[in-house]
Amino acid sequence: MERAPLLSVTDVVVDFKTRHGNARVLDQVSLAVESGEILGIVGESGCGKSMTALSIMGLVPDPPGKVTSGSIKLGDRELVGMDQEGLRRIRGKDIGMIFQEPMTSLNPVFTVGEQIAESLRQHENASPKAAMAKAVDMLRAVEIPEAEARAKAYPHQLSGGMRQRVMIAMALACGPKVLIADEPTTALDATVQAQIFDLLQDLQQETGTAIVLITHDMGAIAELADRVVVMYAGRVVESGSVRDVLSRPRHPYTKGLIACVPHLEEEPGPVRKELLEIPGVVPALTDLGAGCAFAPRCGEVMPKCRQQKPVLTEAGDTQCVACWAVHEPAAAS
Amino acid sequence: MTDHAAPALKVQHPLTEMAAMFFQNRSAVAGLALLISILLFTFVGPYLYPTDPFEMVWTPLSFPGEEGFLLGTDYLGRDILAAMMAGGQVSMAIGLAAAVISVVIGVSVGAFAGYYGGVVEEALMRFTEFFQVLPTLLFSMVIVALFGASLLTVTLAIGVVSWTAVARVTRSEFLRIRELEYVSAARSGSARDGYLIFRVILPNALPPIIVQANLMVGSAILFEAALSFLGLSDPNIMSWGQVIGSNRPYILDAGFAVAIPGFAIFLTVLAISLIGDGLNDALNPKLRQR
Amino acid sequence: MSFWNTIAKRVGYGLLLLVAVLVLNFILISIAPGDIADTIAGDMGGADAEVMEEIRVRYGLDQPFYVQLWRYMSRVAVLDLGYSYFFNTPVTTLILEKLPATLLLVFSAQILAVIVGTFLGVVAAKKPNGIVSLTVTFLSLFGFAAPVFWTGILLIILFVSIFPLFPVAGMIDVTVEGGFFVRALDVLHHLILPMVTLASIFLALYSRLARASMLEVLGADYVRTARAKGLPQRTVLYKHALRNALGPVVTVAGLQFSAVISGAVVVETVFSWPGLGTLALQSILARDTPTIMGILFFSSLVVVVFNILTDATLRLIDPRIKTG
Amino acid sequence: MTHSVQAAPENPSLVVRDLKVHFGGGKAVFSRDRPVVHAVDGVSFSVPGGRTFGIVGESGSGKTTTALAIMRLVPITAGSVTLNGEEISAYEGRELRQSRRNYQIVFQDPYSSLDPRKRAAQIVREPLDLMNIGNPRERDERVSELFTQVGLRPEQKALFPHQFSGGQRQRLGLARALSTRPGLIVCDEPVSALDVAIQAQILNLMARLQADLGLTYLFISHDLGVVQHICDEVAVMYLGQIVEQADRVALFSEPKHPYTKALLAAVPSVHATERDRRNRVRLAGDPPSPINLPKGCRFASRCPMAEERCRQSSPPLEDRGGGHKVACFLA
Repeated sequence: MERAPLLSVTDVVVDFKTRHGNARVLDQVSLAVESGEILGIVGESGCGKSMTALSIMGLVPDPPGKVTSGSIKLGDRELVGMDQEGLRRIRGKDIGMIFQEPMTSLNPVFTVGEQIAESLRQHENASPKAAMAKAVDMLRAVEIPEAEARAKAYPHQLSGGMRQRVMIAMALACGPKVLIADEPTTALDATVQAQIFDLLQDLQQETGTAIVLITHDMGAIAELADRVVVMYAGRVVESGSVRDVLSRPRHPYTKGLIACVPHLEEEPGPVRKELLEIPGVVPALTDLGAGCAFAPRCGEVMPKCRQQKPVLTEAGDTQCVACWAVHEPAAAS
Repeated sequence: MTDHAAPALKVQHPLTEMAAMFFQNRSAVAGLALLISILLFTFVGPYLYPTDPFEMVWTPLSFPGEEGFLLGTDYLGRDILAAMMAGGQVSMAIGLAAAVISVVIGVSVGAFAGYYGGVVEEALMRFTEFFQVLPTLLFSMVIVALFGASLLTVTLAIGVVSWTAVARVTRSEFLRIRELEYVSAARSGSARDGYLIFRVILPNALPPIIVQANLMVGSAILFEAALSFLGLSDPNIMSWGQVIGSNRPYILDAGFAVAIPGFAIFLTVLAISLIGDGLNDALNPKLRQR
Repeated sequence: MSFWNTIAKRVGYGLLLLVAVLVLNFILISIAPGDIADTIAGDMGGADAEVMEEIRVRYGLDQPFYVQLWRYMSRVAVLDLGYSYFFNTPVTTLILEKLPATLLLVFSAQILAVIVGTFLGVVAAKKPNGIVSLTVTFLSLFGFAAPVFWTGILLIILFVSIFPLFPVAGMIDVTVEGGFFVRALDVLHHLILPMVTLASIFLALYSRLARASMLEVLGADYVRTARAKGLPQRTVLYKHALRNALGPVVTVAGLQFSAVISGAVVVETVFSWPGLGTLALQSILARDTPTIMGILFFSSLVVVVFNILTDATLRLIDPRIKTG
Repeated sequence: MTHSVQAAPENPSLVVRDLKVHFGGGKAVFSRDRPVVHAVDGVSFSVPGGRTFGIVGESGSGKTTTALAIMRLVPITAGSVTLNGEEISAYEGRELRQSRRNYQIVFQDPYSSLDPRKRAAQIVREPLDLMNIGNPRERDERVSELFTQVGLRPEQKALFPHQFSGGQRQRLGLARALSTRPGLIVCDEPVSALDVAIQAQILNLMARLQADLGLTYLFISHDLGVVQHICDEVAVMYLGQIVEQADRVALFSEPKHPYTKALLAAVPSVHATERDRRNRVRLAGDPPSPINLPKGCRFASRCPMAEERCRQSSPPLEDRGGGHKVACFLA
């Protein structure tokens, strides 16, 4: 390892108390974000990808949730166990975040200009006037037409795409080192999604802000991310460069995730193929057994998979995989 | 094709689940126990303690405990304990009947407004707003004053002025549920309006209506008490409010004659609202999923 | 649609509601057993049929229903609500004399309940399982279950026999002399107990509502956004959350005005507060129909006015509300 | 296993002619006159029996309203819908209710589309009870048969919807739709709310059912990948109108309308890691509202190629050979 990454998450465990017992929503999650890169986190609903983001932000709802163990470092500052005041200074200043639902993520009773300016007043001690001027600049930066006028608009007067641009402007206002984008386009139409992706990529190139892109869409990962982390049932099952993971997925779950989606082809054949299925459903996080959480749905399952959790281990230049079938193929026979 | 993660095959009716939730709630169970005790006191009590509540039995306004009169006597020397039993029957009967009236009116108005929308909704909601503008107690005082203070007019007067809250709740539930896809699914399964209103939407709209109806019983009891307190009830019928109203001039000498029936009302309504809170939690799907 | 346009529309609509109240008044009088002639005859100690007929002609009772209704409405349009034989005064004069006392009581109790209730609700929502939260829950149960006259009477017993701090009856002390300020203080002194009694019911309702509304808002996405921006807890709570949580409280408070007036009738009776409620009870016991109907009309008018004010407040709180 | 596309029968099963659905309008007594929303504005197409016809579009395109209008779940303003020669858009009351056995719908949201107070078997049986099809014993048998067909276990019949997972609920929705043996199933985004792994299960099930039962599907979706996978013919809608329609091979390999091109280009693809994203057609802005429609081509305001005539008059949907229809002056 040449130098410490910008943001590193190491062996983070998050537990939630539920009526049905303890749910381990994150289990030994580790990942690193280098400055200037786009890291994708992909998985189905409930796999823990959003919870990873919240734990980085120090926003895991407590109670019922709790970061049980592990370490999250921004540069050399340890975020796990940091007091609320310290975390507050980092949130919005060093780490910005945008969310899935632009419709509900903006406060309906304040103008969008005010909501952006507020951050600047908070973190940079800007005067109200200077903050508002910077807010209008930010609206321009995210390519909102008539920024002056739009700054005075309330969220309900803007379209979904515009609101997501406002969220981006807000998150980037204080020049954060990392931007976490949690399913930023899931609620938007395809053409608007493309606009937002272009915008994120442009801004990333201009400012050098690292982006953590959380999504369920492998296509989005392919188009935007440099590296990808695949999560299943609260654990990282595979990680590596996007090119390697997409062209040579090693974990059976990653393979399934890529193959079960009907990808848009430019030259579709005249024959309709049957899609590959991952049988069954995601297990409840309250009763994960001792073995690999994917074992009940896995086509390559071995006896060992049901007894012991596989550890994330290097498998190729950039790839790491947590799968016994990859690390100990001999055991299969 | 098989499904590996089959859910537990325990067939639990939603109602059973709700009952379980309700009985896990300690304050709700306490409320239920309290209400049952009060019902036993008022309806079974008179058989164990057969004293005529209208008969003068001892010196007026004697303190509780004197001469074996556990709760003392009122300004006419009548036994307050007997009055509490007899009065409770009337208070609760009026409360229940008035609540039924207001729920029937409120659910009908709200359901039709919410289901049909458009002009029907507009007309019904204007009608509801009209009743919201009339100060409820004043309006029922007027009705009682004009048509006489019989048990029937008092009950009707309370029922007729208090249905608007039920109508609002019912309408907003109908507006929400009628947009859900299972209603469209039933319609494309060739259901008629009546089936959709009564068999599809109403059962799903019931939880908040039940909670509201439960509160209606409590507020109807309070309402009757207020009318009686003001002297607008049938003097020949004993009710808790009536005991308070008739003893009011003597509060400074014999506060107990007012405090005791007031406390009875308080306990009853408290029991009802504890049950209401429990029902609310048990019927609220958001809480149940946790 | 602009703010003022909408308000103007609400006012127009309020007038329509008041006309409807008048029609209802009139219908009630018409279908109730007995008429003015009977009442007057009763006051005179009985009259023969001829005199009764004369009275009926004099008061237009022999006219068809719609003519009577029209006459009634056109008189009300110039604020002529008839003449009270019981008080020997025009009804409008009678009501206007008593109205300020009731308005003072209703408005101060409502304001007290909304402010204290919201405050308690917010504090309770900060710690949903804390001691304040428990108190709010307890208060709201007590406030709903305790009959308002019982609360009032308990307070009277308390303040007469144990802590004689506040006067328990009336609105002014005739022995107090002095300028406007001194007399105003005297009224406030008298106001405290009735106001607190009346506010107690609604305080319970609003604190519970504010707590629930705050808890819901605190789970909203935009509150998460505010936290993600690194705003301090108090900004998140009192700026982002409270402003949104106020909406439901103000809405319900607006709907409660007719209930507050109803409560005021009882409270005025308990504390001998010289307002519309006391007047209403007197006129009902005396079967003074013109006064009763006048009070019903005026109190509806007050509710309509307060509803419009509530509507305006809501619009200022939440920019999303466009049309009624 | 693969399903080859079946040969189209002679007669089209579903024929939609100049369908219009306008909402709002009219006068409200105390509030302002509501503006007219042109949700669906002159849509025509036909679907051969046993085939799948897809409609794609973004929010506000009118694709779902088209589906609901065909299902007679929203009032039709103008136009006709004919199913196997019966003009179902002309039916009312009893006739309409009886005709419903021939066309059924599967909804998007597996949570709100099942009545939470009814048991699974009751939900599937409901259309049979309401339309009085068969005697009670036959209905029970039919329910058992349907459970097997959609891959649910018989002992699950007594469960309530909340006891099923999202994918299983969608299977229940399919069973309900199939209960009256309809020829046409309207599928309104049936897999959009499901996780990708479950999507594949449901799509495969739908394909199998179509092959076994000869069903005709009208498939509504915003997901071009899914549409390409399952549909034989596809129409692209924009602001209430069809802008392009062709068989699946032609539409995806040779899109002609600028909107279709932009829509295809907007989909992020795993196959395009090296593709230069900058050279693709990008649309600016959001679709205009269906309330104040422009007088010319509805797409003109966002179209990178728009000319003066596009803003003046509206291009008709014309056949450009081989059934490939486009509504554009410039294509």
